[in-house]
Amino acid sequence: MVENPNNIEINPGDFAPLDKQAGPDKEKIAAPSLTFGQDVWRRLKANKTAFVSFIVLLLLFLMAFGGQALYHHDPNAQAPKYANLPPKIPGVNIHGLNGHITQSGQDVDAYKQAGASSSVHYVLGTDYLGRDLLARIMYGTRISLEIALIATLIDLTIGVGLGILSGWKGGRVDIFIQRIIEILSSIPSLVVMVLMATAFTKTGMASIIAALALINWTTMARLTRAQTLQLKNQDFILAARTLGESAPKIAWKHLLPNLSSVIIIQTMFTIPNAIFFEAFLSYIGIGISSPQASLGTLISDGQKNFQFLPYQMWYPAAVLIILMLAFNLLGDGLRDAFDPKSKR
Amino acid sequence: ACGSKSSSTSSSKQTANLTQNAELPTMDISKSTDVVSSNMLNNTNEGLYRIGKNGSITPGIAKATKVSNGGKTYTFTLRKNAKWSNGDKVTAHDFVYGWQRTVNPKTASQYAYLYSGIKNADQIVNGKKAVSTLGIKAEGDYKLVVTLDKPISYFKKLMGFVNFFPQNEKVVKKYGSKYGTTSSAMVYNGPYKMTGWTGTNLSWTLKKNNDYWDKKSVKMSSLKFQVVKDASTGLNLYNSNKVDDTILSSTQVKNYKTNKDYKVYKTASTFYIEMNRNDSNKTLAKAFKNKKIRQALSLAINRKEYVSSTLGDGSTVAKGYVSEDLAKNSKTGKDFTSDASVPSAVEYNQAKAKKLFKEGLKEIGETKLNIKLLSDDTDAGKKATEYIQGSWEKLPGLTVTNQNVPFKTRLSRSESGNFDTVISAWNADFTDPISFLSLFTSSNSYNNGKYSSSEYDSLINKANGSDANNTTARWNDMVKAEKQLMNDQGVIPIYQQATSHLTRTSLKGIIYNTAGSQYNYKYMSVK
Amino acid sequence: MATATFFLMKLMPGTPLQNEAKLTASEKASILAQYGLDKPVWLQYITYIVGIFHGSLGLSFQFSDQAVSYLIGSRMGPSMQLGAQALVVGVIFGIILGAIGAIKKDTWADRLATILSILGIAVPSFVLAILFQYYVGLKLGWFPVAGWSGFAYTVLPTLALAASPLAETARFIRTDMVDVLSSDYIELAKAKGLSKFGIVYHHALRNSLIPMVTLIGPLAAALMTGSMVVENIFSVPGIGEQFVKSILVNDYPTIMGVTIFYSALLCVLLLLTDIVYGIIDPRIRLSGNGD
Amino acid sequence: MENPENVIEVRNLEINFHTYAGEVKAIRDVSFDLRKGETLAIVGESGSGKSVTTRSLMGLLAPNAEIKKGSIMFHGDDIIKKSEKEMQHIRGKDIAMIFQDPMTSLDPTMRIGMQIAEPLMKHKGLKKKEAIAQALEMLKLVGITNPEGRINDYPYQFSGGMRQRIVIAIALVCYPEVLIADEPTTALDVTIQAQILDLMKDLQNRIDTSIIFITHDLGVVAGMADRVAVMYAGKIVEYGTVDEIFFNPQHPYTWGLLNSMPTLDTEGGSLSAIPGTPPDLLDPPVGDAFAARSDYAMKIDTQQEPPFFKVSDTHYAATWLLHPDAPKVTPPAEIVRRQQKFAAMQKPEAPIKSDTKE
Amino acid sequence: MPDERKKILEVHHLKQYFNVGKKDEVRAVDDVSFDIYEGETFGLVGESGSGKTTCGRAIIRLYDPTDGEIIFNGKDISKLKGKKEMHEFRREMQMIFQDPYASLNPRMKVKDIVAEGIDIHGLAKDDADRTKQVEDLLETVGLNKDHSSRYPHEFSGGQRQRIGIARALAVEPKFIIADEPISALDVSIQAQVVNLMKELQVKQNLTYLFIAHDLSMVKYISDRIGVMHYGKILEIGPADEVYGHPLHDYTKSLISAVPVPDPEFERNRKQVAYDETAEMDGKKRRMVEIAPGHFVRAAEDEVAMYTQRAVDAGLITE
Ligand SMILES: Nc1ncnc2c1ncn2[C@@H]1O[C@H](COP(=O)(O)OP(=O)(O)OP(=O)(O)O)[C@@H](O)[C@H]1O
Ligand SMILES: Nc1ncnc2c1ncn2[C@@H]1O[C@H](COP(=O)(O)OP(=O)(O)OP(=O)(O)O)[C@@H](O)[C@H]1O
Ligand SMILES: [Mg+2]
Ligand SMILES: [Mg+2]
Repeated sequence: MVENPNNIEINPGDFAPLDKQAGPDKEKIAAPSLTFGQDVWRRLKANKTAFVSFIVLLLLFLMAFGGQALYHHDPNAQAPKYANLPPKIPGVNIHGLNGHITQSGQDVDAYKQAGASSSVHYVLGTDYLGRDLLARIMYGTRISLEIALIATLIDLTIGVGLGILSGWKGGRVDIFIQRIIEILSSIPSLVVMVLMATAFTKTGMASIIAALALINWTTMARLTRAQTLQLKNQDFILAARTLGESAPKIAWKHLLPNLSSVIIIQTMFTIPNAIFFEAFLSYIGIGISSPQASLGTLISDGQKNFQFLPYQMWYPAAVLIILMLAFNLLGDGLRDAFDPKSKR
Repeated sequence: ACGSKSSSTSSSKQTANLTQNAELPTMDISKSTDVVSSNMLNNTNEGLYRIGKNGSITPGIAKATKVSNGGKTYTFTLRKNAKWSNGDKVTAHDFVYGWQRTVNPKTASQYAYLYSGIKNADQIVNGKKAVSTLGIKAEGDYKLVVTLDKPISYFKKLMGFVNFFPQNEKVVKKYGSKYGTTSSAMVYNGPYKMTGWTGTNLSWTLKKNNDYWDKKSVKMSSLKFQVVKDASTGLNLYNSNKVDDTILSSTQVKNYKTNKDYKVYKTASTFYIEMNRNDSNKTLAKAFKNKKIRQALSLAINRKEYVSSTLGDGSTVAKGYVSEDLAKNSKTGKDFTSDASVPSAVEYNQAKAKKLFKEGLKEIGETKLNIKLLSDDTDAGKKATEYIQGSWEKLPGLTVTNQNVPFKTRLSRSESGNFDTVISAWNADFTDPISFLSLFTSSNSYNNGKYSSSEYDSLINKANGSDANNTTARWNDMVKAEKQLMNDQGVIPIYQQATSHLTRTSLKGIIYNTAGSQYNYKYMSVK
Repeated sequence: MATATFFLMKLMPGTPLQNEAKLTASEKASILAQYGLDKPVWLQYITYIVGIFHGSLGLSFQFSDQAVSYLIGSRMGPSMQLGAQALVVGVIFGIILGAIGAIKKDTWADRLATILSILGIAVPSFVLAILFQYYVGLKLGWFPVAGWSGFAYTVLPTLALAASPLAETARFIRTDMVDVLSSDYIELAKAKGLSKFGIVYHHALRNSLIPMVTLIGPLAAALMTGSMVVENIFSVPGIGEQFVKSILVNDYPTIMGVTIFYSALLCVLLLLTDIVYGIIDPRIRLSGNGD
Repeated sequence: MENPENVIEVRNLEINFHTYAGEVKAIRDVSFDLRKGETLAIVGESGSGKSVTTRSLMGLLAPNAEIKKGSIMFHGDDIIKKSEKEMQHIRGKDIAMIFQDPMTSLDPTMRIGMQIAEPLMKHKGLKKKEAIAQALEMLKLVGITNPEGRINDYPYQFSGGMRQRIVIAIALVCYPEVLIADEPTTALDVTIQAQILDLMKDLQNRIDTSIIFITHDLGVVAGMADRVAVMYAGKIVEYGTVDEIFFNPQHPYTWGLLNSMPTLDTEGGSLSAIPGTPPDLLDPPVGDAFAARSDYAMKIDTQQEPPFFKVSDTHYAATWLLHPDAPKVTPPAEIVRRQQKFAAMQKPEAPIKSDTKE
Repeated sequence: MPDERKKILEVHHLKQYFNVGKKDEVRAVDDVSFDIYEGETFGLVGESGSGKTTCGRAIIRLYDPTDGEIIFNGKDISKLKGKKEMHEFRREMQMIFQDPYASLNPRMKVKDIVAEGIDIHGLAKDDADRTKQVEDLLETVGLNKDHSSRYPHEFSGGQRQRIGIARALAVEPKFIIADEPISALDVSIQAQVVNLMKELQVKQNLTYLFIAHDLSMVKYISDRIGVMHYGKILEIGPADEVYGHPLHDYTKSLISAVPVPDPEFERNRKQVAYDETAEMDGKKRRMVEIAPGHFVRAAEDEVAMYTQRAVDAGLITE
């Protein structure tokens, strides 16, 4: 607290009135201009777990959809002679990766046993028909992801559409849609899925996707409805209405962009959910049919031999678990990143 | 870790823990269709005979049997000391009642067709005649007369089949629709009686039946059963000494093949491929009528490799269409399959296959074939289609599409001829080759591929008719028929099913047969 | 609901014939008549719906002469016990894990709790069950490998089942509690000088736990899913295990019955949680309808 | 303690927040005292640092806050140096706080009796029963009608005004020496606001606490405060007794504030706004932070931070306008009017010329 | 005197109920009548929940009124038919919102927010024209064109409120409903917005319905004031009269509670209590013109009392 500021050096002219034009801008905004997307991206990058998950997912997608370009092995090529060979990576001599396996309590060289020449090696081993497990895992991941993505896309469309409709229209439309959702969600989702999958005489991607989509949209619809109800009375929506904007336009220009965070976050949870359910269906025997493979069928095939050929379950299971972890963690991260409360 | 707690292997106790891989759906003799219920019924009840080792006929309720009227009349004298577990005596009336109940259309027994050949049975099943007209009569309490429409050479064997067991009318009436739905709503006249089955649960016990006429032969005091559907669970249970027997899956087999507990139980069940000669796809119909193509398809399959590396559950390469260990030549003691062997029909020779396929294609004027391979969506079905697809596609000009559908869809599609090729399986109901062979007569409704050979038809006719009472001639008829079918490559046999078990070596005296009532625990003991 | 199931089932290639491969057409017909399957579909439907109101769900195809309602009744016990145990274990540990995550937000403890809880969702229950059975049951020999005769037998299946409710609860509690912890009344509680524990115990936990009640329904539904494989693997005579089997053998009266049973159960649970929620949340207890 | 009258002495407080965009210099060298029994009002624009200042007294800063410098002496102890445990003993007992929004500051799931009793149980070690009994007394004191009947009610059963009374009851239940009220009436209607303010004054008289009252409503300040501190951009720019601030303001920002509020007598057209927006504290301007918006800005304002110039023993202002070399300026008309009134009020004593310094 | 001017808006017996027929029926606006003259500012004050917002929204047809007439420019807009009429009406009447944070779509750029009305009503010839109009509008409200490509969250409250005003102005309305446009703003910023609104009123000949609960500001900006309580208007009159000589007890109480930035005044302030049960005695009440242009909601037997008050206050001479 300076009572007598004599120690401050004053220069002549200091007390001249300030030229307003040259002076500091009084409407200046100091922070850099960030779009919403940039802002989210920045906060996502700051969240290490979520960011790592994002990278992991990126890699998994690359592996699933582009892996074949690097690893030219037909996932369906059989070599029954080489059935159930454990992983063997040339030059690595760790049990589990050197082609050795414990059989009847003894460590044996499975490759030698199968009469494979020294040039034969499968990085992740083979399955019961001697198919390359790595190729199959890449292929299975792709199928799993395709199923999940398509199903999610469908329930995104249905869920968001009906959610907005329900929330925006209110009244009877709302009640009707809510009833449908209630009924659908009062049946355990797996049961519906099982019913759907069995009702289609031929099990396959289409029926699984249909079953997944039928079930999952309710969550999405509920979330978008709740959010729409909130947004509907927000001043900026009212403003658009007073300007004479039509309902579909409002939905498109105002609701959707503001719903996007909810939708994206929910998608991050729907996708792994779909993958998981697909795996589940495959496990109980009504999943994808051969020779197509999904992570679920691979795990379910693998678990039968878990005690003796643990790698057959571990590797696809690991991919599944990593996928699920990554999606969930990314979802969590995005939720934080989108959350206005966690601003800054 | 649990070794010390082992409850079963101690010899003093005479108990064992066994597993089944499916639920017990019923204890109703008329309604039993599956392996589990037939095993349980076979050990808790008894018919006129009991099937012993190697399908032999051992004494049951019948003390003496007289065959007359050219093999069309059987007169059974029943033992007087046979009792039901509720104290009632087992009488001829129980047989009459039981049989009539089974053929009665109201009962809707799914095995009533086995009665075919017994007088009026077919008409009764189809509701055309009264139940009372069935060719079975009780003459007093201990004499039973059965009349047949035509001689049935394997009739005595049938009598060991559970659907021909007697039923206690009093008990059936007492429980009404609940009869046979729990262990207590049932009465037993066999070596054991069942307790602890609620009708839907997954475990129960067979206890020694003290009312059994031959109870002195029964050593075991109790057999505990537990349903374990998952093979790994079963193995874990076995390894933790909780059970004394478990069914192994293929990888498990690989690891336990050398174990002293390892046992293979063959089943009279053959897996084979049928080719649709009436295919709606005319090209394929033509192709399947071409013997070279059929042979090529057969030769292209490396059955040995499939059975050992892919399937690996103890199943064996099919020797032919009729399964091994089903029937033996009564003179030479040789198996039917070796008498009727046609090695070329089940051999693997890729070069020859390619050559024949090429020739065959040329003969029908095609260069390419696109075949759909149908099977069910079970594990075995999937493995088989995947493997065969792989093998067949090595034939130049052949592409294969797999179709794995639910079991019942597969059945209806094969029946309606809606397939190109289908992997089928047939289980014998009783231990006689005819159980297999009658399938491929031209008129048989299960001849899905429409194999048609007048020679084959007449051989089967002879075996069922004129040669029915002549064991040797009948045998030769059947051998010839099998050879005919195989030489024509009418179907492509792949493998004979078997199940691999781990069974404690201390369990002795379990009698196993490949068909019919497979397990007989009457003489079982723990050492 | 029943309607939807019924017609879906009609699309399935299911008949009660176990031995279909060996029956002639007329034999089949007479057996189908036994099950009333010879009648037109609409008549079957009416019969079925009328039956439901009389508590009858028809006869099982797989178990001859066994009423589906009896089947469900006798299989209910183990499933309920497992479900309840798993729910209790899952919810309690989930709450602990979630609370730790929220309180220690953005620390290693939080991350660990998060990863653990997501693992509960990420690892399929069948994988978990197999691992438990093999390692804990067989290798360590701590608990019976499979079967159903006494409490010890319930431990492993309960744990395998509990993973998913644990995970869901933990995530729910964490998110909710983070919200609660940043609310004004927690600020006020801090300003009162309450200790961290006091704040969490007296204010945060209660406010997070109340909405937790609404999660019970979905959790129970998830448990039903899990029970199907877990019961199968551990040979537990429960409904879930039976359901899977029924699907595989196309026993559609049972499939329908179990579906209806599950749905009814879920409805009852949802209703119950609604009521309980009304009772324990003071905000809606008296006003009748919350805002 | 420089002055035994002072309950709290804040010296040279500097607080920064770490954010993605950099350091937010929220509090920049703030010093003030709180005397026993007085009400100190802190006014200022949104974001000027009022809340941060007071929260630092409670030791309740956000985790990303960093106290760069300074001390907060409470009875001779530096609060900044206290551990969390020690702070817990001070909070609610010696220093209590009321928050802005009565609708959300009560735990919705706890009976209000218990919420009031909590601090008693914590700080006075009372049994639940005794604490509830005292809580009941407190409820009476804050003017809840039928307190016996309402002590077991939940917050949602009360109106906003009632809730704020309950919040006040919670704050005062331990008879704290210092009560910090962060905009306690902003969310309330004027009529309710008047009631709450009366209540606070009344209670202050009875239990003799010092109050730090935060608001940006100058009307409320006029009614409540003994002394006023005006904050701008993380600094106190002027402080003095309530009369000095309202009738003899010296800082152009204070002028602007007073000038932009219509009063009963304001005639149409004479309302004048402060142009522009407050500076971003991420990058506080050099010199006088208000310069950019001030009509009286001088060159030095953009170069050097103005020190505090003494106006009277109780009145200081940080503006170069008070420098002896600075040109004399005429404040806006409204301010001139106020200053005239002030002069009239000071008549009996020797008039103090506002623009002189010692 | 006032009758010579043109009435731009007449509200007759407006009723706006929510959840009609249900247990939780809310009579947010219950039989409200008032007129607004062209070019004036009509202030609506009242405590929270008294129905001010609802009244404003019913007038701009965000709600469908339960009952009553709203005549705008001679047309009963509560009975507007067809898209076209509605579209036209939407240009003439606009709204400024209370919460500067909620009233701008956070996912849109400022230029698109401002141009929304231009786009809807097709007011721009081409893109360049649109840009120019937006920049002009921004300048009108004291922002510069650099701001047009930023997002709302980057602005301070006052700036956002000015963007909201620019948006409303874009369609060149005649009538603007301002629902507490300043109550979320800082005191110093409030003045900016109020000044801007006054300035625009003169320049563009706007009429305002100005809703607020801050009485001093309402008095400052309004020509006439209506005082609302429990969905009803209790008193209407010229701003100075209502403020200086309130006739209704509620108005008196309200005004006595307003804090004034004058310590001396505050020290002597006496708050007048209001007994709201007096309103609920079930008597039939209507708006009675006690003094010229000064209405009070009164029962027949209360008219004399109010007239006496007016006489005492010197509003009329007996
Ligand atoms: N946790 C935080 N992280 C970053 N910046 C913060 C944080 N808390 C406060 N600030 C910043 O510190 C400055 C002062 O905030 P403070 O809350 O004290 O303002 P205030 O005067 O109380 O405003 P109001 O009147 O709006 O309550 C603001 O610029 C604000 O953005
Ligand atoms: N959509 C609605 N449904 C039901 N009730 C409503 C609705 N909108 C408003 N209300 C109720 O109508 C009454 C009047 O509300 P309104 O928002 O008009 O008050 P206000 O005077 O604007 O208050 P404030 O000053 O708080 O903005 C309130 O009791 C409110 O709860
Ligand atoms: Mg603040
Ligand atoms: Mg309002």
